[in-house]
Amino acid sequence: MSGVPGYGLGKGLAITLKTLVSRSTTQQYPDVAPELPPRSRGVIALREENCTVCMLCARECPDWCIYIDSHKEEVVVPGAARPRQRNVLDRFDIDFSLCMYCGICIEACPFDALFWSPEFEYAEYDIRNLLHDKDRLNEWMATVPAPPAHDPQGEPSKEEANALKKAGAA
Amino acid sequence: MTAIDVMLSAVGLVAVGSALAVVSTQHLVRAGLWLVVTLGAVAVEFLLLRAEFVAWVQVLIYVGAVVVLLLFAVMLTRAPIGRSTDLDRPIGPALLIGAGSGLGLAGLFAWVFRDMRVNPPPTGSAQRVGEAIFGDWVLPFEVLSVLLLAALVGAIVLSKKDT
Amino acid sequence: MDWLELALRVGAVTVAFLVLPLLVGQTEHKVMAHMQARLGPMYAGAFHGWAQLIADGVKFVQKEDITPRAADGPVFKLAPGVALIPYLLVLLVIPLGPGDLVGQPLDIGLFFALAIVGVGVVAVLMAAWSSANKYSLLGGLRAAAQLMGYELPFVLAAASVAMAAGTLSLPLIVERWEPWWLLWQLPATLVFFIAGLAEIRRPPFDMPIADSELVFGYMTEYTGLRFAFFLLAEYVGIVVISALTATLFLGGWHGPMAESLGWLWMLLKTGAVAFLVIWFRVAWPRLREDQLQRLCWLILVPVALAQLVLTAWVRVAMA
Amino acid sequence: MLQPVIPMVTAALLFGIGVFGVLRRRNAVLVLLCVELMLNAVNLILVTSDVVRAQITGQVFVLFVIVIAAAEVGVGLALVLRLFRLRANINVDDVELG
Repeated sequence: MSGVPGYGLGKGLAITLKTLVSRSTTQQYPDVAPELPPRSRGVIALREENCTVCMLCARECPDWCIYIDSHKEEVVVPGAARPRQRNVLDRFDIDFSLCMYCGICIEACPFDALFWSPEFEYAEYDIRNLLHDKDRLNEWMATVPAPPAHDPQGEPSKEEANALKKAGAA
Repeated sequence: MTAIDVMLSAVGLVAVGSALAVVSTQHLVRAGLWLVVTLGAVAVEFLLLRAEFVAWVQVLIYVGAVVVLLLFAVMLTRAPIGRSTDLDRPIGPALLIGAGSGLGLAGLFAWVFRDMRVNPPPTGSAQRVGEAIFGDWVLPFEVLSVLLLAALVGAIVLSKKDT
Repeated sequence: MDWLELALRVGAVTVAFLVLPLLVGQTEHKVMAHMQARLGPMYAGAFHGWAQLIADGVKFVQKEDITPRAADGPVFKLAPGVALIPYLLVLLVIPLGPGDLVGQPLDIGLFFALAIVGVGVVAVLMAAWSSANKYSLLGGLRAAAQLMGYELPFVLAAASVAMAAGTLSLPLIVERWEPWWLLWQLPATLVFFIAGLAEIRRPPFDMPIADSELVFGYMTEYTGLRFAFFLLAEYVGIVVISALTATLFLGGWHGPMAESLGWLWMLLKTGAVAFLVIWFRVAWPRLREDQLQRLCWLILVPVALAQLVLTAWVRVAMA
Repeated sequence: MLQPVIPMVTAALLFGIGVFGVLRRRNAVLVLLCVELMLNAVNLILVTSDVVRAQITGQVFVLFVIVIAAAEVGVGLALVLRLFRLRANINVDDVELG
């Protein structure tokens, strides 16, 4: 069939005509919110209460775009022998002009303080304004979706398995 | 002077003026562009003289093909933008002969036709021209086609690369 | 009264000259977008971006008018005007409907149209040479070679239909047109349309401006209003070629109720051909320069000549 | 009514300018341009004499002249391009004859 002269030309016309009469799939973004896939990597949100200033995220960050300052504070716990010390977060900034959205900081965080948020509308007119502080990062916590449910067919987690084993032994 | 006379004079002035520009400009390509103006003006003269068919042939062949070929050749042979210095010979002899022939002929025509007034012929001459060509002049027409063929072959031979 | 009528006709043609290209341009925006599974302009003028080209025009007017320092100023500035005016003149002689619904009836209107369309190449050469840009010059030389070549099948195909109708007047050609000519003049129709596409340098014949090779050909150095003039000339060119094809080969205003609706049929046929022009641009890739000349001299010219012979035979047989 | 003297004088002047140009210009393409000027002057005279004598023969000859001019330009430009390819120069003074 493709040996007929003009076959390719006719095919080109046919394809374009078919596309013309079928609905186009363009998303009208500013008017209609886009349907983002689950677990979209929009921006990194921070749950400040969970942060212990362990600095793992800042150290793991390949771009060195996380800036953390803190000081120590004494917490007097009634009934305790002596006051405890704890770290208090002063500054937690992420420079999104450097960030490459690798997500290593989120993987590295042992205390579930960092999350992926699908929020992406935070463009700025000046690149310096892309340095976001902990208050701003905290605001994005509201947009973080609930974690996906466990796969019902999947293996139980290690903790669950241990607990079951203990229960079985007892 | 009737209205058509005035128009003939005005267009004639344009033709002569742009022709002067053709022979005097130092810009190579602009000479060709001025020639377009001259040819267009002559075509308008043809229109005013009711030779419609010839006027449009003039536009089609001259402006559409001949001048384009000329400009093409000018550009292929390195036409600089701006003035060229080696376009002209000394002006003396050329001016003498050119002005002599031009003004002499002009004077002669002015003298011979000074009092003549004619009615413009009716328009719509394509049919009449066709009848004349394929009636009285069919043999020259055929010879012309042979000439065209010869020119075609000649041009191809000339522009072929040596092998 | 005579002057008033003349002014009215010229005014109507000018309006058509300004409106039809915009319609074609907008159609191209939308049709091309949908053929590529896009939506095209959606914002200007609120409803599906109908005012996009007006917005474009406003933008072009506001842009800086740049003449390169090395360019030949007067020629550079004149070229867009020279490109535009021939098409305006051609629109004058194209009949819109039966009777004298035509800008200016001319005895040899067809010849006039063909001659004037050929003038456009001068503007291309002017723009190409005066830009002082090698890409521009290359584009101009390509355009000159292309237009000189395609002028031949263009004129020959038009001559065939003129021979069939026995007249050079466009209104008379339409009047004498009969539906069976569609079949009999089909080769000439195709040759005329393809050569016309090449004449207005539309894809797949846009080598003179081939953006992947020559930046933007002879228009590379143009900005602002002058560039807009070139674009306008391109779209008026589409209108002119479509209207000429419709007039010569598709029967112009012929159709049901031609007496009252002739103008509508003419516009519809012109629009259909213009749609084809847009469609080809989307569907087909650009030809290579040597393929272009090959197509012209080895296919179109022989077909046009054969059609001429056929037309002559049929005319003689019918006489 | 029109005065044929106007186009006649115009044509004579065009012819003179053409002669001047042919003699003065050194560049081969410019010489061709000036030859076109002279041919056009002749065409104008032919058309005008048609008007004067109420005939059509002049226009027939104009058509012949235009066709011949096209052929002439075709061959002439082939010559010029050939010359340019050989010498990289289309100055007619520099062409050696013989």
